[in-house]
Amino acid sequence: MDLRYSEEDIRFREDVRTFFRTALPDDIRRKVVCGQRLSREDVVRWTGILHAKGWATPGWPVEWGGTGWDSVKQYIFKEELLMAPAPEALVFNTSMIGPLLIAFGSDEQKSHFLPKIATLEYWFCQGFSEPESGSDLASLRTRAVQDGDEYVVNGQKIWTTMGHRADWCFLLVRTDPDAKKQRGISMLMVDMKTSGITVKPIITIDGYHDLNETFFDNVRIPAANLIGEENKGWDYAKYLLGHERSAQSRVGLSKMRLQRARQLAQDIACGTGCLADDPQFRERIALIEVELKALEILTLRVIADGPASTGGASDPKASILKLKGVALQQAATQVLMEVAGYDAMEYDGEFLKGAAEPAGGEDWALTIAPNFYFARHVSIAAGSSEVQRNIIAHSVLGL
Amino acid sequence: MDLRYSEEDIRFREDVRTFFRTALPDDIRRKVVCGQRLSREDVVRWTGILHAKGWATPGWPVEWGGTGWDSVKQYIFKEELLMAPAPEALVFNTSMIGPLLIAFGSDEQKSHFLPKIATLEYWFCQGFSEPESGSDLASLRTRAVQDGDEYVVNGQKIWTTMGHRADWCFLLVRTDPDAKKQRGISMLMVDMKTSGITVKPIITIDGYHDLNETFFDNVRIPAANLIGEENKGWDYAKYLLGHERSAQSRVGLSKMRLQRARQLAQDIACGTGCLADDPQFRERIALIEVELKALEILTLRVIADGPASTGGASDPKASILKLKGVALQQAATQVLMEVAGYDAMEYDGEFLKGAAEPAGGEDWALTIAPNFYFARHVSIAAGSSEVQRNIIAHSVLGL
Amino acid sequence: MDFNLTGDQRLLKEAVERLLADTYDFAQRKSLLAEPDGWSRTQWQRFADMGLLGLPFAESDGGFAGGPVETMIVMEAFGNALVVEPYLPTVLLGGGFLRLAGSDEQRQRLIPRIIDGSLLMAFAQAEPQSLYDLFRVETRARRVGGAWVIDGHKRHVLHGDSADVLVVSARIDGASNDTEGLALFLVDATAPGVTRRGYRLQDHTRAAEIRLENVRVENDAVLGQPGHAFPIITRVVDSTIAALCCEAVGVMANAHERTIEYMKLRKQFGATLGSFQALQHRAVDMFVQLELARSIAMYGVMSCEDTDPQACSRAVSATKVQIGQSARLIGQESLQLHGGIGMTEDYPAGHYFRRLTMIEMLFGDTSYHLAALAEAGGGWRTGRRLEFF
Amino acid sequence: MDFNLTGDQRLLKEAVERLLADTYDFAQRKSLLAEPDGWSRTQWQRFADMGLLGLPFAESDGGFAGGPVETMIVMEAFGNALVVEPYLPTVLLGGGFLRLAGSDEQRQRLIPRIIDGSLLMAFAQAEPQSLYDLFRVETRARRVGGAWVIDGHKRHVLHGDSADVLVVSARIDGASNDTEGLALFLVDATAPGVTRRGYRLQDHTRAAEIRLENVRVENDAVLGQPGHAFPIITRVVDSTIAALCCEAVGVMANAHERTIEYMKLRKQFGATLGSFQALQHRAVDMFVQLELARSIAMYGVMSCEDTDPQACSRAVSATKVQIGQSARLIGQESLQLHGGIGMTEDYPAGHYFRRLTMIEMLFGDTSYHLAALAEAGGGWRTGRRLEFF
Repeated sequence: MDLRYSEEDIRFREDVRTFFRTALPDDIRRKVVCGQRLSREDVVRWTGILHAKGWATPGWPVEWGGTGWDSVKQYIFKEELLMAPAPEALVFNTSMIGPLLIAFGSDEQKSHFLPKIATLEYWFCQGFSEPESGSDLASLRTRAVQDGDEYVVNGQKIWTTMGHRADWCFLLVRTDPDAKKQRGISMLMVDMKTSGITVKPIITIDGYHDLNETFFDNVRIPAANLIGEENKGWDYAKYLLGHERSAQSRVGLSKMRLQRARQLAQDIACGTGCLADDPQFRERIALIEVELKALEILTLRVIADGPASTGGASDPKASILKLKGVALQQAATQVLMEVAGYDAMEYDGEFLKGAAEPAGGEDWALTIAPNFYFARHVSIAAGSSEVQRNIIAHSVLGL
Repeated sequence: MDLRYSEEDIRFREDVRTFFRTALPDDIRRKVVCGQRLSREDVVRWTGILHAKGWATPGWPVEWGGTGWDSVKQYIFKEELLMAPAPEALVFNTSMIGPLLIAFGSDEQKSHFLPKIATLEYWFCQGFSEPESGSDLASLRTRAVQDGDEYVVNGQKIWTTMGHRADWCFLLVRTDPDAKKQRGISMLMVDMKTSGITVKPIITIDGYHDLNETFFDNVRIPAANLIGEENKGWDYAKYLLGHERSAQSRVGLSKMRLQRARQLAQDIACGTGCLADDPQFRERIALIEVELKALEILTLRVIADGPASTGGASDPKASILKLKGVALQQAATQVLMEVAGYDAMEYDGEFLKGAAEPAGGEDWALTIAPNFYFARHVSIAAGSSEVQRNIIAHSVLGL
Repeated sequence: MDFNLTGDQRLLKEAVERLLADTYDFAQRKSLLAEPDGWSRTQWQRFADMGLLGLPFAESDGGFAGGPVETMIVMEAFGNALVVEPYLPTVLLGGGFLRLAGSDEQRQRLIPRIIDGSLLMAFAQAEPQSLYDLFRVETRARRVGGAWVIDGHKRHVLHGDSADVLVVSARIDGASNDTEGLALFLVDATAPGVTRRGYRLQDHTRAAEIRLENVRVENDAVLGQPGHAFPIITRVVDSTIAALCCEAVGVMANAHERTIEYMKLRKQFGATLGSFQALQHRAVDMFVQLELARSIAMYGVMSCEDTDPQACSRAVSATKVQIGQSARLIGQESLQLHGGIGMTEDYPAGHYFRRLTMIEMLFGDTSYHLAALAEAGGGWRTGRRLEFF
Repeated sequence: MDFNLTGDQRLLKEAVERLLADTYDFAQRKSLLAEPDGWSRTQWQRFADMGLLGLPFAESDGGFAGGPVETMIVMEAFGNALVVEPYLPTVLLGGGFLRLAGSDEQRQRLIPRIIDGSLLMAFAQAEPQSLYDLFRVETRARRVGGAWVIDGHKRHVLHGDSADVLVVSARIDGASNDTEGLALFLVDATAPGVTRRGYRLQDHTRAAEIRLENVRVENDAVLGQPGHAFPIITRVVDSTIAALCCEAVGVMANAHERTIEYMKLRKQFGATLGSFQALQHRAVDMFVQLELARSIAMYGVMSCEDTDPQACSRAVSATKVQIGQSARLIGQESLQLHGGIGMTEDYPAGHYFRRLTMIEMLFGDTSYHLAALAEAGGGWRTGRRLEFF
């Protein structure tokens, strides 16, 4: 047992840090620091820079453009990225459809899609949830009926993140309505320009448009876009939900937020000094940092443990990483709220969406409340905390 | 709406306070202050003093020795008693079997038992729980079979508080094994000297002997000792569990503990001053005091609301008082632990049981850990916090 | 000790609730938000017609002599419907300053116009990077001839964009964190030198950033005794906090009720959410927090009648702390139990959550008031009132 | 970065666990507690025979050169079985002082006797009303001729009643809360002027109150450099805290496992406790806390090798805070989920709870270490180690 990073890891971290410092465009960095949303163009530009360096898809196999880094290096990369802070990779491309095609896609699918997925030439969105199936994902009803070498899809998806920006969608459909709930589900990829697809915005409580409802009205999808085997879609979905669980703790993100809170608090008057020097404020931060430290070690333990890092069977214990990780992400946004105080109250939709200058408020404060609001979703999406608890109770504790 | 006490209430509080200051024997007060357990003799002596004043059973009807105080006065009395601090009345006598007989007992039972219950000439214990029926009280199995004008009782009770001190026991027995769970239960009173009763001590984690197992082996109980009607015992038990719910918040007890913590903390070095002046320590206390204040008002609201104070149907909302009250009682014992630190670690069984002087430890600190340990039981006994939550979910929220 | 409403108070409660039920459901509210001011002048007039705008004023000032309980009733109902009109800045803050410190002339000039709905007020207090201390004022007022000239930068002035008259706190003496040396001025919002930038807040209420440059006001604009305004500011803000906490109770009650209703309807895994015990117990914890909040709000409101200002401030801090705790739990659990739908702008849950978050901040967040309580000491007095410290 | 045990470490783990499984189940433990010392000399000899008492010492001192991971393995196993023998005071504290500050002569004289089980040690540090500051020492040592004379009052000396040699901290200079001016002395527990009052602690371990009156020791009793002992005390206590946190992990793991087992067996309302979702979710929260505790204990242990003593202290404080949080939740929930049975002396749950409560206090409770962290600042360094502050 040795919790030290190797000399090689330390050098690697330095390299990564230097790269983020030099290669990340200032305008993008400022948006991330301020918590502004990025445009599609921002994300594509940054992905292009990473891709040129060979770092756009670190976790993929080398033959498909991966880096060959071990799991500790991948963790270091992600941490440095979050703390730079640089934009996170588009999870639907890099962590979901990419690894899924690598594992289950046909050769044709791999060679056509993977390069375009890596560069965001194809921006993917995910079509899983439906209005009646939230945490109970397997109760989905969107139907796909085979008609010649096409599937005809009818139904509705919801919470389609960036559906309005996306070029493609991977979605779960019911191909065998007579099979039991989890069976009879298949996974398809669909070009979002296909006729019959309607994307309708959902504005969230932060005032932003990330999410959508997506309607499928007799949408014809080539059978060649079926991923893997028909009626095996649930297995692929479970594979995805288990994949890169370790990344869901996002310790680096919470670290970065707390560092920012501490830094901002130096300019806030409190007592005879500043908020950053207030012992109670410092205790509140320290308490979160202690838990983050424990979670960091736990994350590394899970990474080190198993094939989870390389995309194998999912470790149910890793549900803890999601459960605790999101709680700490939320706690960190709460601390930022405390620092910003009244300055967080102003709503400036344009600045939130990426405007260079705020209408008049404090640029450092304007996104704090929206991000605090939006952070409530992390304990709901991608397997709610209640579902994670159910998983642990059943799979780990045997209750 | 007016949350002020009336002039009369204020005078009443003064009278009560003066009485406790002058009438409570020093040796008993010191035991209560130090958190030592009282002997049977202590409790009987103090009850005698209260009885002489006419205050031993404030909540009973005047004709049976009650005071005729309204619910606010009763609350003031209880609060002053807890903060004096004076010994609490024996709940089994004053709040349980007494009110139960008043409501459902025969005239003979009332005239024979009530005076003896009031003075503790008959010390009652409660025989409800059984090894297999904890929170699920209605699943009890102790059997009573009528034989002439007697019941023959066989079975086992557990958690019989002070069973080894008690003269009498009121117990739930199954008189109709074929009836549904909650039906077929009756309530009997039994003289603890009756042949066939064995009381076996249970030592709790504070090192003290409060609790017992009580075995009934062909115990013959006169049918005249049946309370109310046969097979209506469950109704009476529910009546009891709902009775004086407001008292279960025990705000005065928590207030007294926090006051003591603050006082003791003045002698504990911390930083360059004392613990009592440490801002973080003060915040921890203040946070509990805020909740106590809210609970105090809520308690008074429930008292004022309804017939609960006079023994009518129970207000399911009053379950909150138990739920939150015990949580704050436990929180206050935790604060005392923090104050005592190492001084709480020593175990001195004799001092805990009432010895005049400790073996060598600090008299103010020696009972803090045992009382902290024992306080864990308040969220388990008399309807666990889980049961209270179930009650509120079903009866109040309609879930 | 009496927790009941009087007959008149019950009538008031029913009237306000009926008005809001008729005119202020979630869909109606959405269209009110779309009006030019971001709130509704029509609605404001309805409040005036019902007498709500005159509620706390003395009869001699043309008001209805309502006490804190009447304000509690109105604020709780407003919270329940998420009313966005400027009741708090105009009636409670502006009106509060006039009631407590206004001269006969000032009261006679302004209060009748508040009551009839034609005058809006706001309290220009907070300044950049100042968090919540009420004494931390750098806006300066200086004597020039027989008048005063004010310079300063005020932020987050609630409904400052639509206000006609501003109550401005300014320093005439002392350092920026002295409690002495403060004064209050009635400033015409359109006076030369006043510039305003209005904006929407996260919860769809409004505020303004206000700059004062060489703003000249006459002697009759001074509220109370110049240099000694801090106790008045504290007193008015304390009562306003207590009233705001009542609004919070209304918000929480609604959020809780909506959540329970949703749990009874929404099915997952073949059963209603409400049938899952883990969720039941969390709904119970929300309910407990609601009842604690409701209890302490009564306490906070009634404590504002205390003659000892420190006792009042402590009781208000305690109230704000409990409300903050309850609001956090209820707001967050309400969203969590709703799942995704609660995160959307078109659904009420998120609006209630946002209002609760803003209320937790207004006039000092939980940490701020807890620190104030800790500093004040602690312990219990038991006299006539249910006193705290 | 490697979370695996070496082959030797796995063998050690298996050996300790087997020994305890054979000799230290709950019933056996009860009879060990009934032995005259309140613990078992026989058991102590078994630990000696297995080499556990020599684990952390250098081979040159006759030990087995085990590192912090070996100590972690032993302490976690001890926690799991609630071992009450004086390993911590003798091997970790006493042994730690000898390792860090002992002269060749002191090491050669004492360490072999620790290793063979014939010498018990204790650290006499805490004083009345002193809470947890290690520098708060009023015991005085003064130079008399070529020797030292010590006067003072020590309390809560873990296993001080059975110790043969005490490490006594005393002040030779400075005020009672200076970090400078401290010295450490090896004092024969039966020396003239030493009086001891032994007693049982709440968790069935032992301690003593020790008074020193004109206790004379020679120069060779001085550990390290007189007047500059504080860094050594800190270092040894920090390593001991880290080891204690590993013990806590063992205690928690056992408490959690017992609770899950009980939930699978115990029926209420016609179903096992484990089938109630509300209880399932609470069992999960216990498990989360357990895994966080296990993770940070590894971190605390490995950080003790840090060459920067401040970095080590901070890491240890962080570890103690997380362990304290986890211990509180797991201990309390374990009792609550057991119901009444957990409250009884004859059932294991309450013993685990009590040990956790004592561990939370030892060498500083959660509040104490959290305040230390807050004072130290915060933030993250990322270098070779997973550093904290």
